[in-house]
Amino acid sequence: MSAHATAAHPPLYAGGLRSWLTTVDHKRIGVLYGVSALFYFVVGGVEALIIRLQLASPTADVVGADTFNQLFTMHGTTMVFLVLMPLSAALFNYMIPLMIGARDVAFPRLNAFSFWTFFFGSVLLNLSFFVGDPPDAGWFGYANLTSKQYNPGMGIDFWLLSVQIMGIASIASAVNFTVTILNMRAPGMSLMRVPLFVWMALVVQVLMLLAFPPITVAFIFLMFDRFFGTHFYIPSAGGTPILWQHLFWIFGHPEVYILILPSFGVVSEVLPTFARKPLFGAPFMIFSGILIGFLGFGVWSHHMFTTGLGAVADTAFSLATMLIAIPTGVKIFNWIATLWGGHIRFRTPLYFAVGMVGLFIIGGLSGIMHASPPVDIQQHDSYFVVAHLHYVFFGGTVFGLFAGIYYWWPKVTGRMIGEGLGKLHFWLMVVGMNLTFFPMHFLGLDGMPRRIYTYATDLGWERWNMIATVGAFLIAVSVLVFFVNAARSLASKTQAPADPWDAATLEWTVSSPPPEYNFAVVPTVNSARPFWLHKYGPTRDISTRTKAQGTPAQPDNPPTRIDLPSPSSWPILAALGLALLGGGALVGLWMVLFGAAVLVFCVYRWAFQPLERTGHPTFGPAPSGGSS
Amino acid sequence: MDAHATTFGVPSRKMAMWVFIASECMFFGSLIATYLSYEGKSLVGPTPREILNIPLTSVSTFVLLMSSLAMVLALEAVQTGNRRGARMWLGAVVVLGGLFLAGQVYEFREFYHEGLTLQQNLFGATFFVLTGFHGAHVTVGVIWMVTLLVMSLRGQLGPERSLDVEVAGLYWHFVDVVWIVIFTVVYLIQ
Amino acid sequence: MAEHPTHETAHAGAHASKGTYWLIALVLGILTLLEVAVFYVPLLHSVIVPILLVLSSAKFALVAMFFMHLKFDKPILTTLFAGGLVVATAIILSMMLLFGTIGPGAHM
Amino acid sequence: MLVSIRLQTAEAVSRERSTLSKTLLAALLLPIAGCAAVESPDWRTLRPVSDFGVLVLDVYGDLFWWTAGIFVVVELLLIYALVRYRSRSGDSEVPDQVHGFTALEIGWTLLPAAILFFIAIPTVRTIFLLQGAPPDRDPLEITVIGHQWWWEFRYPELGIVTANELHVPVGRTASLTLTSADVIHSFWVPQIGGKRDLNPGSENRLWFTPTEPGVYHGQCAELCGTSHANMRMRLFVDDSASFAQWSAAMRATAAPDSAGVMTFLISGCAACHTIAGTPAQGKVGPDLTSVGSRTTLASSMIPNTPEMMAAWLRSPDSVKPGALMPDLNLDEQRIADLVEFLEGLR
Ligand code: HEA
Ligand code: HEA
Ligand code: HEC
Ligand code: CUA
Ligand SMILES: [Cu+2]
Repeated sequence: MSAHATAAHPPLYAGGLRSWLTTVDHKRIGVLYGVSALFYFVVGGVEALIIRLQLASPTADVVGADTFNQLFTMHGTTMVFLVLMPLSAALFNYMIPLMIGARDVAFPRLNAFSFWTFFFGSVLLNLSFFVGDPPDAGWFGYANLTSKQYNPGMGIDFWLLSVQIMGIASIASAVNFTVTILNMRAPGMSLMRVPLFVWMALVVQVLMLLAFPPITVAFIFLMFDRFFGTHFYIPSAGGTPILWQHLFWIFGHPEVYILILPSFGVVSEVLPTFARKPLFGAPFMIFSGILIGFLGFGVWSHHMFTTGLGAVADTAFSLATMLIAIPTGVKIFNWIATLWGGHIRFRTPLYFAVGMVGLFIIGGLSGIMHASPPVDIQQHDSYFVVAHLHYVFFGGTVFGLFAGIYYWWPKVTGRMIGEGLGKLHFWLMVVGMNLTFFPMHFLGLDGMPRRIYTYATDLGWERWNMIATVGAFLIAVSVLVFFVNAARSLASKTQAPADPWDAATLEWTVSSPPPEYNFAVVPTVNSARPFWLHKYGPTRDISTRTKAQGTPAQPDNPPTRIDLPSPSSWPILAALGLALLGGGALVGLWMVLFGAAVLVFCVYRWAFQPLERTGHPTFGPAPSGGSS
Repeated sequence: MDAHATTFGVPSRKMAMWVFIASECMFFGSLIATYLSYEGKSLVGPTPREILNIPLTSVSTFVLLMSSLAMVLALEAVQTGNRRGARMWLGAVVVLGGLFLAGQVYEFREFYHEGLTLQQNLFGATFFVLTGFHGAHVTVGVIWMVTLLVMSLRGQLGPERSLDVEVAGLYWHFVDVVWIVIFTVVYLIQ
Repeated sequence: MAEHPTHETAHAGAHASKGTYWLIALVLGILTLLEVAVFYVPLLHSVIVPILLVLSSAKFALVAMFFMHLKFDKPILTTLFAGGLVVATAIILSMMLLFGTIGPGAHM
Repeated sequence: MLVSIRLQTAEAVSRERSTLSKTLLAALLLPIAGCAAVESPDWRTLRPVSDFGVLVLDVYGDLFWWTAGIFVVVELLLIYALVRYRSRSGDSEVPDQVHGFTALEIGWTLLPAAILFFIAIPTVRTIFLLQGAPPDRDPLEITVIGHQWWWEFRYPELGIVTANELHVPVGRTASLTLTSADVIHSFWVPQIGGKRDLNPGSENRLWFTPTEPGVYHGQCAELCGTSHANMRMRLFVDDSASFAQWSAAMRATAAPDSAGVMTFLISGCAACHTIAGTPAQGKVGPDLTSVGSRTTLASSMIPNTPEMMAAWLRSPDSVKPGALMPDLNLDEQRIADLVEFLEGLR
């Protein structure tokens, strides 16, 4: 059937560079996000490897003190903003419209704008390497180390401007996806029928909407301090660097849930599919996700237990933090219950999903230790925190997102991906990551602070550091295995079926890869597992009391003409204008003004460009009459 | 695709504006939180009490409130196809918004002459950044309104485009609402 | 498509009449006058904060409900707005507590 | 067509004889095995030498056992489910479509809540203990000032100012007032207990009563710039007699040899350093009044030997990257004189 389909409509990814630059198709934008994120994963990973080489022994002299500070700052910033966020965005972009039965997102061109803004922001950040002055104050850049007085170079400016620009991209994309999820669902898809992945995505969008403005404000203050001589964070003029800590963590803690919830969502799709059961207690899963997001705004000062906020504040934030264990526990237990009684098929996506659950628990439990201020004042800013954050980021997010990558790989590429290499990837990664990050708990308990480029020889820290370094290279090997696997899959000729895992949700009712218009016929939904219901009937699905027969696979050809949004150059140009405006602050006022002019011009052109290519035929010869 | 009715029966652009406004609440919330956290912590003067000009700001507050009235009336006019009304009220929004901005420019200049600058003290920094970003929002709003006005003058703003005006209006009213808060918190509660 | 200007059911009846708008504007003006008045009456200075908060909340609510049509529009919009507003308010209050602007040790 | 795909997947499953679960078990036990391999870990934070550290360790102990217990139970449940419910060969049946079980779910909402209760109680109690008044009514007051990248210690009641090596008597509560001269630093001696930040523009407090004489490693824990890694310190817990001796020696500095003082002054050192009883009253660098009596130099980077001292004076930056003491381009003779002079300051 698929061979048929490819002949019938133009292949999804055909077209030259220009078609990628001007695309407004959510699927292609998803691919763009994914490729950028994987690229930066290697960049951030190589930075980490250099860090590990330097720390492998107390006498190592791979990089100097300043370079080391730049490396972990860039590593942290890269992994958070250039890897995990865009990787989640990749899955959101590609899958959400498919999973809710929509033909695209609510604002396709805004979507393209978000991607390019992110992309130019990420380029700006890494340009700092080329001018030889990367930021060096850590990924949370505590004031007043970032002030002109203590950090006169341009590194901090690169950092604050680029993260600021990427923040705008995140807010734009969050507006877009909030509206898409709320407002673009297929008929019959009530909120309680929305797949868990999409639900978690919705919570993430709301968190982004509410968490990015505070850090924007924090950056604005920093910018004013550095460029215009204000004293927001300068103690000698009555300001306090602690203001930065608050504003940063008001953003920063929700941010870590922004990074974990997509992975929770993936796991909640993968486990049911491979256990061949519905997700256990889906409503509980939804509410616990919302609760995690909501509570996430009330715990920020748990990063500041050594700051000296006083016993009352410490108590309040400690208790609030502990509460988060409850909804998170619900998730863990419901996942186990989903597996319970299933017929579990051990395919690569399941490996990664199970790995995520097993490893995230470790990170979550060390988080609970941090939540207790008396304990945390020992662990804070030590390698114990580094262990915690990598168990939740790597064990939690990276494993979860890899589960998603393997799970949806056939859908996105139209090719199956090797099981053997996939499992090898998994095992190398599990062993490598435990070898790397578990010993860091020991180092932290032994008093090793984080962010040190060297340590004295008589402290006894070299053994565990060496082991961690070996582990890091094992992770690198596992990543290489993944790339080999991916390349082999892309080179292979066998077409993946539309529904390789016998799954339950709408994205599997369309061909692999999906046609440009996603759904030939807008589906009607009457269950949380519409496709499953169609395949196995209502008797097996006790949640559905209707007699309806679910949502069938899509026909190959649309019965009617479908209008799609036309490609446009204005989003990418507007994003370029925005980047010039922001980055221009490093060059001169004229550059800022030029960027602003480009931005305004493009926004006007964009606003007055008709959205749809009228009467674009989806069949037959490729479209030629698109405007732009 | 065009036939695709939205799930909530709300046009997506309108919902998007509300979502954006929710985000803006946090933006201004953070600025206001900082202003209040630093209140009274300046090491040197001028202080708010010495410098804030209540009569002037009361007038510009009133101006901004009335611009909101003009805004709903403009929307009303567009929806009912009343072209003349649309032009008149959109024009009024532009004029009132411009007046507000002029008031702010005047105020900033006065303060500057009285020694309150961004760099002078924490009050100056927090005050100018908070009200300045509000002013920037008003400026964007005025530009948007001018655009609508031009469209209207060119006869492109029929009832079928009333959503354009409604969304712009939401933005405008929100900026007004933020000013209500700033006026109270910064100017009246000192 | 959503970016397409639609004029279907969405805002049929989703607003008040012109007269109401004028009335609301009048009330807003009066409330502003009251606020300024309160500011200048020394007698009220001990209770100025609560009074002003009530008055400005009233203004806020009037604009949101009538000019922004929340009163007549779909509840989802109110929910979205309220979400941002509630979190923002909570953050403002917590910051004021943490910095000692209000609460024990306040020097206001 | 659909049916055939379904069959295909079922076949694939039946062919699969996964070893995931078994190996997973091994992998998850790896960390535990790792712990066990280190016979009775003697990591610094687990070997406190102060009342403060013991209070902290008590809570850590509570938390460790709770979380270890949760870890084992939950991971075992996970592994059990994987092993028990793996799909078997030839199985093409669809399992029972269980959607949930509310009572159970409420149960595992309440259970963690109950556990948290037991974690929260010692936590809150200890927060207030640690941040309350010091147990000793007459603690030894010490002011700690962080500098990029060294520590200044002042004993107001004893009239002592020193750097990088903190002396406290065993058994007497030390009450620290912490602040910073430039950026944020964080005071941390792992065996004493938790850290506390040194914030510019405000003061923090930290008290502890050392219980065991000895020398303990400490280090700045908040990123503070280039040589953050090198901002170390040594904490000397002295028995009462040697503390008395030390503080007496620190106060009774003999008048320094005047030729040495001259060299010191003409070399430009006085712009930054203080030597009590001389015109050198600089405040930028460490007080050198008794520098000869320190065991280490440059915040515990190098041992205090004449050779190392000379190396430091020759090029501070190559001993400590970014050091804020400039290279004064001294000739070897000058350096030798200065070393001799400084080492004599006791
Ligand atoms: C994906 C990201 C992510 C996630 C999900 C979490 C989750 C949690 N984090 Fe973590 N955290 C980070 C990323 C994350 N964190 C990062 C990056 C830092 C460091 C930043 C920096 O300094 O650079 C950090 C730092 C950090 C600190 C500050 C440490 C310090 O610097 O001193 C604290 C303190 O409370 C903390 C706590 C928690 C808690 C309580 C959770 C909870 O959400 C965990 C809840 C989960 C569980 C508890 C496990 C499952 C539950 C059960 C099996 C039920 C039963 C359990 C109990 C009854 C306990 N984290
Ligand atoms: C968000 C996700 C994330 C991820 C995935 C990682 C992944 C890794 N991290 Fe990172 N890390 C952070 C987030 C993350 N980290 C953050 C936020 C900080 C705090 C920063 C700060 O203090 O400001 C931090 C800090 C941090 C430190 C502490 C630095 C310090 O305090 O001094 C260390 C030290 O070992 C470390 C190591 C690693 C390693 C070895 C990996 C590995 O898992 C990386 C694996 C990936 C690869 C190895 C890429 C694969 C490469 C190839 C396939 C190419 C092979 C090519 C060659 C070998 C040339 N990280
Ligand atoms: C511009 C300021 C400056 C000048 C001039 C200067 N120093 Fe220093 N000195 C410092 C600073 C700052 C440190 C702390 C460096 C560190 O540990 O990071 C220091 C540290 C030292 C130390 C180590 C102290 C300890 O307790 O570890 C010695 C010894 C010393 N200086 C001697 C000298 C001599 C001798 C001269 C003159 C030839 C001199 N200094 C000139 C700033 C200065
Ligand atoms: Cu001082 Cu780090
Ligand atoms: Cu946190």
